[in-house]
Amino acid sequence: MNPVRKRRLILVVGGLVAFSAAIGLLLYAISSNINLFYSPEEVVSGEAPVGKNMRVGGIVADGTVRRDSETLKVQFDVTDGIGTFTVYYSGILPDLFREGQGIVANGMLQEDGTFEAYEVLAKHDEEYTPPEVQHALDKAERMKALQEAAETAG
Amino acid sequence: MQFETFADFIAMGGHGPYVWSAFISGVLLLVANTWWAKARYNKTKRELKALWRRQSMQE
Amino acid sequence: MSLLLACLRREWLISIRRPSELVNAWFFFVVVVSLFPLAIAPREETLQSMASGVLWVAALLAVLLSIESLFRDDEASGVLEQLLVAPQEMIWVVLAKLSVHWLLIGFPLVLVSPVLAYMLQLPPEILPAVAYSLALGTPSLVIIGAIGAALTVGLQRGGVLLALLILPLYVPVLIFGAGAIQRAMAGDDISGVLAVLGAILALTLSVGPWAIVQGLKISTGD
Amino acid sequence: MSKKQIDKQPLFPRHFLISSVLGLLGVVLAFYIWDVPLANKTVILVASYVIGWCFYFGAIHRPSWYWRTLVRWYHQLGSPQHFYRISGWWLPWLTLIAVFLLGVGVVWGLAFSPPHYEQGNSYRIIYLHVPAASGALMGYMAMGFCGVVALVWRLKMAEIMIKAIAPFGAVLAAISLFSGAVWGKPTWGTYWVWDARLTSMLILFFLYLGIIALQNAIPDPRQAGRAASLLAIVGVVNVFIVRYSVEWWHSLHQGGSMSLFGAAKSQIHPSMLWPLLLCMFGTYFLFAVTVFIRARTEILWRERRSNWVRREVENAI
Repeated sequence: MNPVRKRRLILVVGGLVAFSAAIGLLLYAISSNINLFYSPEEVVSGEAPVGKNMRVGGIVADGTVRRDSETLKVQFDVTDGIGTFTVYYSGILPDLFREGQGIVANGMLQEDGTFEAYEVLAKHDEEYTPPEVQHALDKAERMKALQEAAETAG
Repeated sequence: MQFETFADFIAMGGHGPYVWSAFISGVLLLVANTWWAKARYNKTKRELKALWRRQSMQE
Repeated sequence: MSLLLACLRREWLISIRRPSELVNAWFFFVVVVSLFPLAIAPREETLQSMASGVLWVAALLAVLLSIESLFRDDEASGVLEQLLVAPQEMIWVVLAKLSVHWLLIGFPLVLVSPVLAYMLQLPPEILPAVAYSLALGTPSLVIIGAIGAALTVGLQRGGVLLALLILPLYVPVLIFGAGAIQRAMAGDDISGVLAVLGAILALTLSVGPWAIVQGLKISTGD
Repeated sequence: MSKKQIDKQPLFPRHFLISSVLGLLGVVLAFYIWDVPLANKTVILVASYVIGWCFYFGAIHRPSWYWRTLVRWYHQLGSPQHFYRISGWWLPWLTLIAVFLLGVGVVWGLAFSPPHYEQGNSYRIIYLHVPAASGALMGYMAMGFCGVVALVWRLKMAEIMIKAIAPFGAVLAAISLFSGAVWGKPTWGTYWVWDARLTSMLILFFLYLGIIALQNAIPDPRQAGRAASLLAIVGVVNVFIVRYSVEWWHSLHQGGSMSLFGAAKSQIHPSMLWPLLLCMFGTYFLFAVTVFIRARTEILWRERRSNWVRREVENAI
């Protein structure tokens, strides 16, 4: 092989090696859970580490929001239908925060399985619906839930 | 029409300042940009004509 | 291989003949980092919380300032056009330039960074993480910056333009570089972030030299 | 290939059948892993499969026609004179459509579409914000595409296009940033979050500025065009990386992904979707209008020494 071609071959092979190395490293990074986000299921099952800054997300369970009348302290349960855990937070909640709303909380998991949040963000959902429609949807969902409850009871 | 009166329309249920500042600045930018492009086009044409006139006078 | 070695030798000799430019870049890094504790209240927690950002932004600016001269002299003396006659060979020249530049500018920053990190009150066990993140990140900074330097090589007052072109492209490296230090401070495993930095480096290595040669060809009016 | 040989070719050669089956498998796979609403992906995937099938079938049996058409398009696309003539004819109609769509869309969105069930009336900013953001993104992608074409085939028109797209792209990015900030205040409670989308849009804005600055700094138009092409390509890669890097980085300390559970179940009620679609298409048409005007300006200036430009300008009075 003449030297020019040989050098060109080295270049092409080198480029390909570097490119595949990039992909391999990325795959490794993804597998090592660079994104410290945990769902309630993972929190309850003990997959989430205790005492480290992390992010959890889920739905605020109905009827669990309790506010302290004196201070800004608030507690509520976050659920994904499988696991549920309690979040403690002290501060002003976003306007869109309510029961049944998806939230993302930053904070630390405590020894007793509760979550101490320093920041709570309401999930800005991508559903754009006018009030009447949302009302109807909610009603339909409630009817369905009642029906299911009746069926299981009966 | 979602609004009863014109004042309601301007107020936007308390969100008026946000909605209107966004829309007015946005539409102004869009119009200004298009107008500016068109002005550049006309100016280029004028410049070309002046260029050719100068050239023909030199000849 | 003898070609690459010859190029490396040439770049090395040219660079160390003018030590003032190298020393300027090193001092820039050290001075900028040590200005920050003077500008803010030098409390331990304040310094710690901003150390990652300060170190990385200073390193980024030091590389950016030094990279402007990467092709300047070769272009002024006409060597660049001679080299570009054979573009396949040019890529080796570029690789040699990048390696020498990193060795003389980037690597000293890596070496001195633990000292500066210590001055910013970072705990000693974090210092290796600082050095690792800079060691993996600065080569990418050099390669990406060289693309901008190649595009602006023939221009007067290319410095500000270079910053405008290149700084947005530096954002990913900055994010993960500073992120590695922050994670190390939170006591987490940083291998994932370092892997991403390595991936960015591999990607810039595989595509960057080609883009640099293209940029040089464009700037010299081929 | 002689006429006889073509006749001998079976209607569905083996490679065609194999590719059809492979394509079908690809469609099925995409159907399972693509995270968009069912109706959308059904339409898109089936349509693209059928179109691809037709193209392939045609390419087997009438290869020369495809080739001739492609060559013709290539020459027409690459010819500034041709573009100038065609765009001159299209421009008034495009302007009309853009003004109509934007006018109807904006009035509908502001006055007639219902308020949002949670955000009230502040959500109306969406009719400005989303079209601007998507226009800025699409403009950048188009610039990257033109950059590849300009560097590989050295088409003059591709360079002109990059120069024509950049200013309006920057304006759209600025609009989406500003309107997004104003929208963020009543909904999130803050003007600015270092969220993945916001940050990548900011970087996009900077990249647009960089491309404009680079073009203005280089005196020679061809050289400027090619330099901008290279920068546009590098920038496209960068935008993707920034998008994902911010998403990852942000999970490390603060911030919140606003579309965490989004994608698959995102839905907009028809009473809001229609004005939004009108505004989006209106913006795209306006984009085309400004790109055409700027490209025509650039063509006139670059080709000022040619006869056709002289005829065109002198006769236009």
